[in-house]
Amino acid sequence: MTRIYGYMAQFDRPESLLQAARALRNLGYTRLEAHTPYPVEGLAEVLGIPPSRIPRVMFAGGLLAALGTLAIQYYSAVFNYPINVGGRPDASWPAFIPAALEMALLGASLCGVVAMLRGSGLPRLHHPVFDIEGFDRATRDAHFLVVLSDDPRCDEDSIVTELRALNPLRVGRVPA
Amino acid sequence: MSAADIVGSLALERRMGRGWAIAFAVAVALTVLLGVGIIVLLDRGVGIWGIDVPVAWAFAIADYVWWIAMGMAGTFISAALYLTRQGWRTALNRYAEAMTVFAVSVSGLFPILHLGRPWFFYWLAPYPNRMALWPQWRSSLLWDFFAISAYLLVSILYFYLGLLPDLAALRDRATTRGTQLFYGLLALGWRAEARQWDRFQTLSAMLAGLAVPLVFSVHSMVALDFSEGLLPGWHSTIFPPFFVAGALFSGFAMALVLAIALRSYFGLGSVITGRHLDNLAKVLLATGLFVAYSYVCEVFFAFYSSDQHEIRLTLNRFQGSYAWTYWVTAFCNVGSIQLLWFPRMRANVVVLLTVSILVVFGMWMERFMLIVTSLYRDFLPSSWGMFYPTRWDFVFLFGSIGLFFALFLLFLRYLPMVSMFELRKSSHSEHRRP
Amino acid sequence: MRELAGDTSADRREFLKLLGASFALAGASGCSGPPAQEIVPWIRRPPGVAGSDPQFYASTLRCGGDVLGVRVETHEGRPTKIEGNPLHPASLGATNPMAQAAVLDLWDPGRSQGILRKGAAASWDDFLAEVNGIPADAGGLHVLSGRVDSPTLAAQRQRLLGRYPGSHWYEYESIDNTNSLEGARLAFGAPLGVRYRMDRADVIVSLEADFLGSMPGHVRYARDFAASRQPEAAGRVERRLYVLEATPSLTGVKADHRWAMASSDIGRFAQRLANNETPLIRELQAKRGRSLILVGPTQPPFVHALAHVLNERLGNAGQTVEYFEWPEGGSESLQTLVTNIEAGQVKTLLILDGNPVYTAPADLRFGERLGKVPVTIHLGLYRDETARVSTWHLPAAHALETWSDVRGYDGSASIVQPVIAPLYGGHSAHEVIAALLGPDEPNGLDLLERTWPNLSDQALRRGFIEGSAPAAREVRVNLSSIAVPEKAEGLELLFRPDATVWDGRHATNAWLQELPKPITQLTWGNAVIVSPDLAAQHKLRNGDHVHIMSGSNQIEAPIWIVPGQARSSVTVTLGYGRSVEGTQAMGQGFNANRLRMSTERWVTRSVRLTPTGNHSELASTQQHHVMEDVRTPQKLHRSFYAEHPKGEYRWGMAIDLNSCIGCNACTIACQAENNIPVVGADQVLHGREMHWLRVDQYWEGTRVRHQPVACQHCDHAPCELVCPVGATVHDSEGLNLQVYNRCIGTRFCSNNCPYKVRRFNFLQYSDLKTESLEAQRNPEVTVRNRGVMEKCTYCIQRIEKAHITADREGRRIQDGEVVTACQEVCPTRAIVFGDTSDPDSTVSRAKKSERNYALLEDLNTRPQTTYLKEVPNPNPLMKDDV
Amino acid sequence: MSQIFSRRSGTWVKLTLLGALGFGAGLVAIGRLLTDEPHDQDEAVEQPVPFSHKHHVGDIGLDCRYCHSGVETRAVAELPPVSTCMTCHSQLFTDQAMFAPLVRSWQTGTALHWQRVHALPQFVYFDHSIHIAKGVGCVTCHGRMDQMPLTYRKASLSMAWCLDCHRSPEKNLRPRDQVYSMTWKPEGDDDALGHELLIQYGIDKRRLSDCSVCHR
Repeated sequence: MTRIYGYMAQFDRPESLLQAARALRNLGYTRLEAHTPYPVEGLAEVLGIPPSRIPRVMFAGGLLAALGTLAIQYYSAVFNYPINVGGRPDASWPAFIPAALEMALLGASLCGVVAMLRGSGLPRLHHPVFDIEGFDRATRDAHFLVVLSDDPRCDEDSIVTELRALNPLRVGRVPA
Repeated sequence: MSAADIVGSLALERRMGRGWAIAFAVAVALTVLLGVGIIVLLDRGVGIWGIDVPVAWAFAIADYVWWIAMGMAGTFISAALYLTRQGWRTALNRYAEAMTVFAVSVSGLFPILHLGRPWFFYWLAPYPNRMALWPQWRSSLLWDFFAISAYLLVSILYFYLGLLPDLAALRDRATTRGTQLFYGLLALGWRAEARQWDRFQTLSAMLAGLAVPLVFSVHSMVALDFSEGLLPGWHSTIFPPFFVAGALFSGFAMALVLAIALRSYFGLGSVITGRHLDNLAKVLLATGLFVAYSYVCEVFFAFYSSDQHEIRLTLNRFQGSYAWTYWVTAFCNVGSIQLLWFPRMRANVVVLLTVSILVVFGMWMERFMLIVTSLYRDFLPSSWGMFYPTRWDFVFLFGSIGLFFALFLLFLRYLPMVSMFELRKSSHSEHRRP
Repeated sequence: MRELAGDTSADRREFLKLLGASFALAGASGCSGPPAQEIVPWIRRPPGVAGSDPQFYASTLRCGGDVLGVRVETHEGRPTKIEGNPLHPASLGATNPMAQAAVLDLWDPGRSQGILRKGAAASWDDFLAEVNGIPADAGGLHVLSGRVDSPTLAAQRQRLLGRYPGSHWYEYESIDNTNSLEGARLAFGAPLGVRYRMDRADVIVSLEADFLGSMPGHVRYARDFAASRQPEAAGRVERRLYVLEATPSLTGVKADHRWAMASSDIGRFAQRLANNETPLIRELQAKRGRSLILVGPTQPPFVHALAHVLNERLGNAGQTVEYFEWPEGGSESLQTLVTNIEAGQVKTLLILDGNPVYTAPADLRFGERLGKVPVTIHLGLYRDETARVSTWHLPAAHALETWSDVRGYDGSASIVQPVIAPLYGGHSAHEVIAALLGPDEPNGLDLLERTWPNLSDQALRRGFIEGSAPAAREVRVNLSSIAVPEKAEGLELLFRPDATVWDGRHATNAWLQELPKPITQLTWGNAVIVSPDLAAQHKLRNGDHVHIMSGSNQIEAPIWIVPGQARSSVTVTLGYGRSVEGTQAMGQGFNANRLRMSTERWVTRSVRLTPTGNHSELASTQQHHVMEDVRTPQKLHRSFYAEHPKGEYRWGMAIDLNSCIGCNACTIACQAENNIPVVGADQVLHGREMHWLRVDQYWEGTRVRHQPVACQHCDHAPCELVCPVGATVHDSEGLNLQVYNRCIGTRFCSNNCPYKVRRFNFLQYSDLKTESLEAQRNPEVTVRNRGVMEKCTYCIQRIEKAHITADREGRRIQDGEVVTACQEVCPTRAIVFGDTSDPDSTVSRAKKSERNYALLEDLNTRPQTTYLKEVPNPNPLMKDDV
Repeated sequence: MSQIFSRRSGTWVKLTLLGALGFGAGLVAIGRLLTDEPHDQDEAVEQPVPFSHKHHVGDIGLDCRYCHSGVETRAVAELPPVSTCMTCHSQLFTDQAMFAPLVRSWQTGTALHWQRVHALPQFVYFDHSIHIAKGVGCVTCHGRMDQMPLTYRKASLSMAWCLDCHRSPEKNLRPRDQVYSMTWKPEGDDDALGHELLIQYGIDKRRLSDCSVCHR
């Protein structure tokens, strides 16, 4: 018998998907995943997705970039090769700020993007959910709720009936 | 068929029509011209332009500032409007961001080609080298180098990130293997997961928050390229805000031009509505007034400073050999926009188009005026001189315009010109309303 | 002063075999990586040639009507730079633009490189065969030369006339001192030479005498003149200069009083002066024996005679003016030659180093008359107008390639010593004459020793023969009545030597072509100089074309408006409109000789001037010649920044505007020293000239204030701040450096330089292809390529040389040990350079003067170059118009 | 909907990106190669006559100045004229094949064309005499010439290399009488002697890293 990624139920509207998700959570399911054409408010909380660490990562990245740039400038202009430029001091702090600022913004953004991709498991070109029949509509008007098979509460026989109880459009199993 | 699907099929079926074909042909022709220009430039040197001593900067720098300025509006529109939760942003942000990316890329060409020895441009970057040398950190040109690089990267990321869900959507609707692979690779395997949506939204918010200060800082750096100099007319503390205002001004003008073009050509009246144009026009007026205010400030400061050189320069801008550039600038950037006070004018597409084209042109003229009038007469009368453009100056100006539109037309053809998922979201929430 | 090594040219000729290889690969550039370099050592090192170190040879050059003793710097046998010979009476270590440019003439690849017979290549032996065929007694041999100022050539002339009975020798100079000699003949009955003592003259009245710019001896005169007017000089007496002239000259614009007056009216003024009819005479009488009236060669003989009368009456004769016998006289005139040609007597005409077809007055129609001579032999540096119509053309050897001698303005003789073997197989006039005189006529040094039997090695090193100047003669004026012509109406047309190309002989020299001409600041061409009034009357702008009609002749030419030009005078300069293929002279300017009459060689009365409606842009390096309203407060703000640690020395420069006469010699000296490329007329029109040092001029009434401006080496340099790669930075000795190999060419530094002294290689200006130009360049200075900025470096190569020498010997650099090229060339010693951290150095003392100020001081750039204000000494009782 | 990409597609993408990266690096390397010196460091240079410093300096013990006569007084140390070689080689080994070019040059008076081993770009001005005068040994830059059968370049001659010594010359200073020694080693703490000599020679360290010292 083939390994199972999970069991999906398709809904027509985000509201009904939201209700279904809530119901499953009440039933004690923890490993849920939803696929919707556009973000649905509150869904993340219902599914118990931990809040993102992206902001912290970006702050760290920005700070690091800024300090790094300042360090390079200070080292090169004061220690490594101090040169008299227009009679200005070697450590011309005000002149060092702009580059540092720009690099801070760049660093933050880069870290943010990386964090976002890592946090949302991208890039990943091949994924079981793509095998779901009609999944291509997930980016248009279809709303899918998936109970992952590794959910401790998940049980081969009962899950399908429990999903049916949420009166979705369809119910199906998703091979891994 | 929903608005989103219309946009989607535009990208997928690619029936762009004859108008697009002609425009693209023209754009490509101009791009080729630019290519020829670049080859000749590298072969013979920047001397093919009209620049000289004292006017060692002219067209190329004006072009550069002009383009980077237009590159400001896109990010600003989508970021600022996003932060202020402006619903009408949806219709604009995608093509505006595209405009940004292409404008910045084009502008990036000029500072490099403008060098006497372009092949050494990388000396501006700090990297370990066998000369044991470093960049000179006190030069505003260096700050600008960092600013442009940062801004180009961030705006590309910002643009691409916003595209992800739509790329996935196109992937899912694609019928041929080729398009599936193309969009599939770009979509990175986006599954529209709740988790992905959550991370996606957090990052969008964060980037939007960064983009606004970035826009301001980047164009302030551009302004410092001039105001770090001690030339009368350049050495002025109001340059950064003045330049930022000018950037948004020309940016919004360009956005308006494109909006009107897309709307009428692709029949997107339902997406880019009259309300959008009206709002854009209001912003245009607002930024325009700020620019006008800075013009006044410049003159005021010149006389208030009682600095001989500043006063002479200001009078010279009014009456000197290049006075006409000043008055053309004033007419385009201050005069023409006064029409926008009247709702009826804002509702009139022809008027809007004319005004915004005038502004786009006027802002180029402003940069030319600022650069040349300050240079051609500085301190010692003995070294005063004139600037006369050569045909190559125009080749690079129009060539760059061609390159920009070539890129933009390709974008229209292969990518959704309006954010599809946001359209869906908003249409859904509209359904919910009684 | 560095020793002048004297040795014979034989060793250097030996060396030249190796020349080609040693720099065959020099100057390769671009990103394709350096090529493999070769070292080509000697077979045997010739005596006196000291490897890589530069060597200096004393020689003498004829340039711009003057004769200057020079010191030729050679690197590995290649002459690269010319400096004045400090021991030489006419130069005292200074030079003029033409002397500076001579080294470029030497290496000019456009020089004639082979003997031609009827345009076909021939050999020296062919030529010998030809001249041996000349019958000794037929009297058909005629020689036309320039002014014979070489005792050796004069001696050869005598021998030639002896060997060929009935032969004739003619002299023609387009720009000569015939009028002055004739004036002397009028006054004293003998054609005497005149020399002046500027150092003794308190009051000078110059009647169109440009003794600072173009008169023979002008370099020496300028030195004495400036020295005597030093405001700081001890025991100084009030000096004053009055100038009357039609067209502004360097002397005129420097005068305390300058009166613009038609050239043909000056004679009558001289007469009124002689008749005590002008207030001026009182001041002259007050300064009895210490005043001086001098007259330019462009004035007719009677004016010279009147001046002699006045000078004698004022007791100046023997004091401020001396008369002496000119030994080398005795040739016939060009007119005589023409009559002889018409008479069909001339069978063979030998033209020695001249270009009469171009320079001869129009009415002589010399070109076509030459056709009537069966055999014409032309000796010249170029295949010029004359060469092309001659049967024979022999490439001449350059002055730096020949042995000869020459008399200076004061009659003293100096040695012309070769510093390199003839590059293009040229021959000197002496050698050609020797060929005619037969085998027993010596050549080279032997020939000289025949003229100067006990010529010492010392004299060779010194470069001139002491005590060879003719003694001043006691003379008394015996003057019958003088016929003063009536005042003529209408416009007069004046012919003047060009400030840079002279009578056209320097027109092939790119440096001189691109050197801005004083007063007009024009390059690469000449123009019709008109007064603002005349221009206004005809509604003419600079560059508008006019027809000038004189008798039946007419030319079309662009005009240039010059303040201080006499209203009824129109001036054209000679030397342009040349046609010498493959040289810089081609197609520049117009030929003024086409209007010149043998009877009126300096001024033509009643010419007509009519606008043609055409226009052409003239390449002037300065558009604005007035200070406008630029009056900035001269105050220094306190600096926010801590002083940077100072090095052992602190280099600085002071330029005395009181001494500067605006001759532009510094500009071209800098060009020669620092391998500065020429860019050509169209690039100059674009404002892209490369001169590191320019001489600005601002008109004040009819006078000009000169201001040499090069990099000011600011302590707080605006250029340095804005360079993103640190290509222009400071060194610990206060120099503002330009590191070419680091420059990427943003040009922000140029924009940000308030003095606009930075120059950018917009295109590939340095000629890396022509090998001979490669050989001319100063090996101590980097050759800049396309895309990099450059500027004055205070001749850092000379500073470094001194530094290394001093450091090697473990001592400090002495004051005056470092001499910049501009300082060395300056005839008036207006430029001083040195260590400003040493309070006793010359430059520090100069900067202590209360005349000292910094340019645009209020910008707080803190320049190391400062200026000493000019203080003219106008007569309170005089107005500026007669 | 079926999978567009196989399970392994991720790997393929990674490989492609890696390849692109490698390609870029390759281009840079090629560019670097193009702008490189004609002769590599530590690579013996082909000469018209296979001159051996090892033999002349190491075995015979000739002084450097015997041939390089300019080194104490001039910028360039100079190659000797052929006549110098002939002081010995008019007698010694004249018959050997490898001397043919030398003998020919001497007889016919045609110059020998040696390949430059230490080539500097035209914008760099190096002066031997000052380095000798300030006690920088030959070995410091040229290496053990007495052990070089064929001459090659020991130093990279990169600006960084020059600066390394110009910033702290004391590391490479020696007593004047030891400048030409191939074997001299400072006994004990070398820096101490270096600083001592620095003062003794009156070296102004401030200006040693000024651009103007080498570039004009």
